Amino acid sequence: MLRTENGFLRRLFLSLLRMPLLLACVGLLCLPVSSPGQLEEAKKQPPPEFSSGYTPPLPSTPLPRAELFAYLDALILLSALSLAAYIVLTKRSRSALRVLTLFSLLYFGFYRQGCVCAVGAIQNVSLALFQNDYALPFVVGVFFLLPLVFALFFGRVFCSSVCPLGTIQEMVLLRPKRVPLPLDHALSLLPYLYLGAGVLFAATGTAFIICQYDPFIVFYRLGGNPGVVAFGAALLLLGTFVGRPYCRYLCPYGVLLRWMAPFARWKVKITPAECIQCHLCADSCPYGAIKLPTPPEQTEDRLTGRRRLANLLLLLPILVFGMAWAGYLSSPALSRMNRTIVLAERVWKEERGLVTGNTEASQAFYHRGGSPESLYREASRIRRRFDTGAALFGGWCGLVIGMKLIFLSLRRTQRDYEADPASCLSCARCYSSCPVEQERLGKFNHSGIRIELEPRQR
Amino acid sequence: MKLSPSRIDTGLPVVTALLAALILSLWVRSYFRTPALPERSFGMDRPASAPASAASSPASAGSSFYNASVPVPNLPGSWPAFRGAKRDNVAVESVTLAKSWSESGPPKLWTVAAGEGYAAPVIHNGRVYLLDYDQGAQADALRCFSLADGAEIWRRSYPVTVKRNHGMSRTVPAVSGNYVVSLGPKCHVLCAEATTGEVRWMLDLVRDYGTTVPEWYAGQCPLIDDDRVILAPGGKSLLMAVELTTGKPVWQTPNPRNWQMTHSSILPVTVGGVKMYVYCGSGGVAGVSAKDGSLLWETTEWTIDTATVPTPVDAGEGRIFLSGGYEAGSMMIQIRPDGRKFSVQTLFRVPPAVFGSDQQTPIFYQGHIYGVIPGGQLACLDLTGRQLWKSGPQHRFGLGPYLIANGLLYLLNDTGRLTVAEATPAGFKPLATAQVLDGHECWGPMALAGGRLIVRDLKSVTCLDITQK
Amino acid sequence: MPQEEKKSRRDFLAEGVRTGSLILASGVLGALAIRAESGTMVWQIDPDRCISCGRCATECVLTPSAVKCVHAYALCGYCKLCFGLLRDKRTGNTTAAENNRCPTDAIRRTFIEDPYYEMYIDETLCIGCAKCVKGCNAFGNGSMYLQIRHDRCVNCNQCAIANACPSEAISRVPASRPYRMKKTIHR
Amino acid sequence: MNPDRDEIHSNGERMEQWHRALSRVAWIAALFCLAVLILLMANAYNSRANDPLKMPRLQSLLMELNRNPTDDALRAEVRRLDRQVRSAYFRSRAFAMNGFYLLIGGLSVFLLALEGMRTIRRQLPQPDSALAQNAVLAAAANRRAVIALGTVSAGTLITLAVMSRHDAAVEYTLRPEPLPTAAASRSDPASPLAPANPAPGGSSLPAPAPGDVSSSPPAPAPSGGSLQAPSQLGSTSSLPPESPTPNPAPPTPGAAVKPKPEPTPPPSSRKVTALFPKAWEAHWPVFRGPSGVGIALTRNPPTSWNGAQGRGILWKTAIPLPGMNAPIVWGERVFLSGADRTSREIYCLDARSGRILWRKPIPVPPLPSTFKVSRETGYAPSTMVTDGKRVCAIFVTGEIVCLDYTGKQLWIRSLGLPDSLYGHASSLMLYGNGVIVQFDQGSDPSQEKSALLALDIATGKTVWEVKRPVPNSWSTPILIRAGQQEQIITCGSPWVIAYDPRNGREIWRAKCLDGDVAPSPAYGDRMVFVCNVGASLSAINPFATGDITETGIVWTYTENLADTVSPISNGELLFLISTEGTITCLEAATGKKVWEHHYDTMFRSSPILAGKTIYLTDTLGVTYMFEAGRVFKELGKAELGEDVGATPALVGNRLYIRGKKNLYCIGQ
Repeated sequence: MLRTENGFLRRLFLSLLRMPLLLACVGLLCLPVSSPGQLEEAKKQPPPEFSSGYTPPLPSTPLPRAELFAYLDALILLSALSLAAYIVLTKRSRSALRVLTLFSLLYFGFYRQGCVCAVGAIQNVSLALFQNDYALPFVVGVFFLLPLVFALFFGRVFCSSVCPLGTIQEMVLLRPKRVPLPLDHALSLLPYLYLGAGVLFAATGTAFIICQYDPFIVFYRLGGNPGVVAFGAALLLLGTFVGRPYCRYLCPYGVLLRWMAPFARWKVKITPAECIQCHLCADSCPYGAIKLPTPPEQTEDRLTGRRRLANLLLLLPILVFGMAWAGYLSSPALSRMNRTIVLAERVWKEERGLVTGNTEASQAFYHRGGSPESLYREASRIRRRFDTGAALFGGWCGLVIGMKLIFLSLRRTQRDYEADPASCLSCARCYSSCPVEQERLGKFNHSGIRIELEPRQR
Repeated sequence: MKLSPSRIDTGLPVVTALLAALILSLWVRSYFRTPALPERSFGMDRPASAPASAASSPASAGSSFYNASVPVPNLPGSWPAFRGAKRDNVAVESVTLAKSWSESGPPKLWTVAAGEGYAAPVIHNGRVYLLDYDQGAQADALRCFSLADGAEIWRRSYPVTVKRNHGMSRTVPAVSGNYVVSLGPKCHVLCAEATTGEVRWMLDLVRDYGTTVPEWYAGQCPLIDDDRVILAPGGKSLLMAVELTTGKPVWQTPNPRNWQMTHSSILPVTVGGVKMYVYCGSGGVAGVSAKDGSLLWETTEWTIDTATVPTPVDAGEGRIFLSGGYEAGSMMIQIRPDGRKFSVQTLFRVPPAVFGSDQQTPIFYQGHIYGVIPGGQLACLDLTGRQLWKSGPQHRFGLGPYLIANGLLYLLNDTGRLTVAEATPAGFKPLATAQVLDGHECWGPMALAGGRLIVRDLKSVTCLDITQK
Repeated sequence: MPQEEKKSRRDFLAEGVRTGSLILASGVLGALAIRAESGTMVWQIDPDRCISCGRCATECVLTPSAVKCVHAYALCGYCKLCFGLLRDKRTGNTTAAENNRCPTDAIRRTFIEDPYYEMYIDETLCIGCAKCVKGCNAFGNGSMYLQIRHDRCVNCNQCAIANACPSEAISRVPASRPYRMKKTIHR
Repeated sequence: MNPDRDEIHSNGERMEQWHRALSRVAWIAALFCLAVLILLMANAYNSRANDPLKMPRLQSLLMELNRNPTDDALRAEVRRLDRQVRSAYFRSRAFAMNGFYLLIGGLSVFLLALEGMRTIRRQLPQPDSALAQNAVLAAAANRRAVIALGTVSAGTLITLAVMSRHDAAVEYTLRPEPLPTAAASRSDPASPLAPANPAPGGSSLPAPAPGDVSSSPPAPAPSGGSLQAPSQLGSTSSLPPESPTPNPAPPTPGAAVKPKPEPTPPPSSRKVTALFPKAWEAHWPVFRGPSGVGIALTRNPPTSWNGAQGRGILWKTAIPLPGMNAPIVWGERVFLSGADRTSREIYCLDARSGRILWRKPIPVPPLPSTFKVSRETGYAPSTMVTDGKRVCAIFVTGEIVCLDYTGKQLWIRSLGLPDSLYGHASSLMLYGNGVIVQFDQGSDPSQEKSALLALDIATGKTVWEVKRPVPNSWSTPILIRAGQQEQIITCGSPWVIAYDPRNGREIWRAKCLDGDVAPSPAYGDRMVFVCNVGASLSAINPFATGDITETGIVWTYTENLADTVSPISNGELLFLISTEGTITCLEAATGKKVWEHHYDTMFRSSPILAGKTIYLTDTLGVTYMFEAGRVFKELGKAELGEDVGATPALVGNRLYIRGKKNLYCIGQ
């Protein structure tokens, strides 16, 4: 996948050329090599001679959480998702959803300490896809897959009340403010870029950046990196007036859900019946997910629009390949996130006297008797992966930006107030703003004006 | 019952506020009420009753073995004591030593099994002497082998209980004329006939001179100087000389500061025409007159908390080079005659990264000091305390022994790989290397006589032929 | 009824996408999960790689760290002068505060028989700083070493200590074998 | 007054009261949270001074104390400070934890109060009229914003790109394959590492003419006569399962496996096959079955039993004296030996009933008190051999004895007390009329104590004997046929040596083992596999002569090596079993790891392959059955209920397992 056919043939050719050399290397490697490890071994004392009948105790080995509980988690996830789908789509009750949100916050958040979550599972899946020595744990696969499957049928019900990252933000949303639309569109690119980077670094076995910079897990665990704590606190403060900033502008898993949700069999509908165009719901969504009807008059002629679209379509491949090239060129810098690369470069420099002294890592490397040659080989292998990966990442960035521009130039017509299934988080807030819904619930009292609508404060 | 409205909007906040204040105060109070942890002191981990030191009289209850049928070869060369005849670990061999070996290394002449430990042999008149510990019989055993084939000529043992504590035996006997003197792990001094193993005399330093057996048992190698045996018992006397023939004390140096016995051995050195014995005790370094044992000088600048193992090195012209492990590094002191006494001056002190030695005693050779420093690399130091070179991370020797013969450095590493290198301040120049022992902890010093190099690992002693064929 | 037709076409398309993605996703994940030992993975330290740098005490998301010192008694030399317990620079060989290496007094020793002492590690006090490990490795048998204790570890998807470890000593191991105990067979 | 209105009024009033109350509660909760937060921060700040890992004051006091070790006041101060630091540390930890919980509680109250306030003062939706704006202008603004962010991200990438190439350290990747000794080995044809020119016929391995043994380095001339080849060779079609091996995969750089030096596979006639007479196929006459590598020829082996419940157990017979040797079977007779310090015995059992047909004490002189064997070896560790008429046994003390099937002693001879660390434990092998004894002893190979002997099974006379340059070992040799060349493969430290079984002439040797060697070799398709802990698992190409250390080792593998258990191969795959319980499946051709599985137990007895199932018994007597395939699949597990140290025998549809005390026959 990452290994190109061309590179493979070249290496095969080179290895054929070097056959005599390889033979020599094999011979060399067979010679006994005394490594510091063996010296360490030599220092060990034989056991003491006890005469008092003393027998050494065994060190205790407390076991990790039993695997059974992991399956239980998966089961609870399934139930929570089903319940959320039922509440959002059938019961249409915001208060019931809040109870579920609270449960998820307590269970997946505080009790299970936010791990394993579907968001981080993206990286486990990428790692398992690209590194043969990592096997995807079954339950992680389930956590990754289930919300996506539910999104395919019921929309983003996972976001509504199950995701531990979402629920904590849901809790702190006090006075939602509307994010200016241009800013919203620009920022909504970030999750795509974050997803690309997350997959790149996971697939190269470098880091799980999505988990590393998970801003809310520090609250569930009551501790963590101070920088991340500050980031999380800032996001929560922001979240008191901007609805779910992480979910909307960072969450990489949201991207996948965004792709699934439009195909959902059952979607969130603001009104239970016919839209009466009362536009009462227009401002009810704190997440900007309600699409408004297209205004009837258009000030731009069709030709200008089409020309722009054509230009953008032409620009797209240029953007993709240009960014891919930039990505490829920046792969050395990106690859320095990988510890093996950093170590290899350090050792390389140390061996050539370009730097003085050792780092702790290079010292540890010498201590365990590592061979620089094999380290370079390993680092080169990772670098080749990074070259391909970074090019793909750059291309992906270009594609995302280009596609976003194209979508913004498409002319769509819409008549009703509808929830955009891709960005709707199924929070059920809009329901109570709809008079048709109120009528369905029997809350219109024709004898007097008594409308109980979802409270709003300004 | 309905709550009165006026009570709700004041009552609820007041109750909440009171509750909050209560919780806050309880929480803050908990900080000041947490009991402090107990102070760390000692004594709790001591044995309930100190083990009664078995004041045995080993000389009476010894056993011996003498096999007169073993031919004693007439082989040249002698390595009569710890660090050789001149106690400098430098040998001048009349034979040519090989500078390169075949793949299998220098030929092995013989191997004999020994009790666990690091005790090394001495060589004299075709015989090899070793103070071994016989685990089966629970006894110290002074053994004599033929240098030609390792056949055991005699053995003299006396019962001592020693439990494995980083090996059991660790001292080198001394041989002079027809006497061989050994110091056992629990500070028993034995003097025996060199040819037959007949006991001449025995001393129990713990019983007779108040010695405290050091941690991991005694490591001091006795010194024979003419007709005297010089010992450093610590305890009642810092140093003492006894007659080689009888074991009767000749002089004893008082030990007012109660310095304890260390693993270090005594260095004879002559400064300003005065012969003296230099010893690293637990509390410092002292020099005593060889004539009457009077204290000539002392310094408390050099102490190592855990264990002082390397012996002082005579670096010529009144310079004494001290080194040690456990982060001690090295120190050079200068002894000068100062009236009837001597003055001590520190010339330099270097950290272990520059020079230090955990276990083996460094070698002073042609104006430079060679030794394996912590981390296992061989290093060369000049007399100003400057490190000239290190052998590099590829060449590590651990805690193994080393000696110099005919300008060649022989280094044994922990796992029994022998390396020969040039002893030159110009740099580390390895010539050949070979695995000569299979065991581990090859820490016992080596002995070399007539091109026969005796090396040992934890459980066996092997004789190698390192001559040029 | 073009409107209706369009709608049903869209529904059909959605149905197709749903089925397709379901099959694809379950296929890929099934293939990934079918590999041997695809059970839960947990983090563990390889004691042979550990250089006792002390980051385990500070980098773990938990305070105190989930890493504790484990004592392999079968490897221990039972030294009285235990360098895991006592400082290099001491004034005497007692276990009092000025000689004790452990910053939290987590190591205790009990007398067994002359000359052997047993070292015991109180995990409620241990903070995983590796000071004793360093001492035991430098001068002793290396019977003390760090392990991630799974009664404390929250098993982060990405271990923060693994990220910070300079010797790459921390890696995922199957939860069925959650420790990397030092070999205790003397050869 | 309208009571209804009044009620509404008072209702509204009450709501207002509640609103006020909640607002105040929210304020209080906020203040509470603030107070907790401030205290927590103060605690965090304060505890930095009491970090037990950083105690500058204590450190300086300690240094001072080291300078003045007699200063008792200083000592007391150190102790006091140490106690203070530790106490403060644990106190502030507890304080912080409680504080976090209080903070969460306070926040919950705050949020609940706000929620309550919001519920009381509901408001009508107030849609923003500004929303309906010009769609075209809006889209343009959106595009501009997206372009801005796109520019930023592209700029970041380009900055990274510009930065990253200006660094010398990336150079190491410009040479994908390091060339360590290129110049040296090319320019110096005399160097031992310089490879020989590829021989014609596709093989690049140096292949001196057969018979040119004298030119190969140390090939000690065997003494004595020669053995006759077995009259009729067993058909090798059934073992090992042959698979059309595809071209071996090209080497992947960075893998733990060394690349195969031969890019083209050898001609298909170059196969390694088993070497044994056809008559052996229905029996189990030597250690690890007719082939000597643990491959059973049976088609329907037992798959489930339970020793404690007696399920599936045909019979169980107590064996009077202990022994670690495995049973051997010929027809309806089962033979094994037992011994303790004073006596040695050979037993013949009836395979149908388990009855001991005869037991023959072997007269031996008393042992010198210095002679010791390890408990795990015992006094009868070596498995016997039989040729259908006679049985031979060797004991740990070096006595080798031959009996006929009635128990009559035909001959006995002693090879001398072996100088062996754990006692002689290598099992016997049989080639034609020759009993092959790998008698390795001594710790120093230069003493030339070790030897390989062939004894005439009829008389006990030495047919040939060859000295071996290895110290004591405990591995049993195997017999193979490499192409047309018959070979005895022996493992020692460090040499693996192949001998001609007819005359003991050395064929090839390779230096690839180390330590105390106990596992036997295995073979598969085109290679011989040897391993030991401390060295590596090496695949050796046996189609060669001379010292092939540098040319004949095709690949090596170094993880989870075996120190007792012999590896087993079905030709395509190789299974490596470590004592500690890890089973590794490797591709035989390339040495690539296919899978690895760990059992939490210890293995000492060697595996048996029957059909596609590998039988592996652990020291507790549990036999694990798993598939010899590319995916680990456990096929079953059966308990014997008794500790087991010996390798089982599997012949016909019966499995014989020797427990610590009893011999079990398992079958239908």
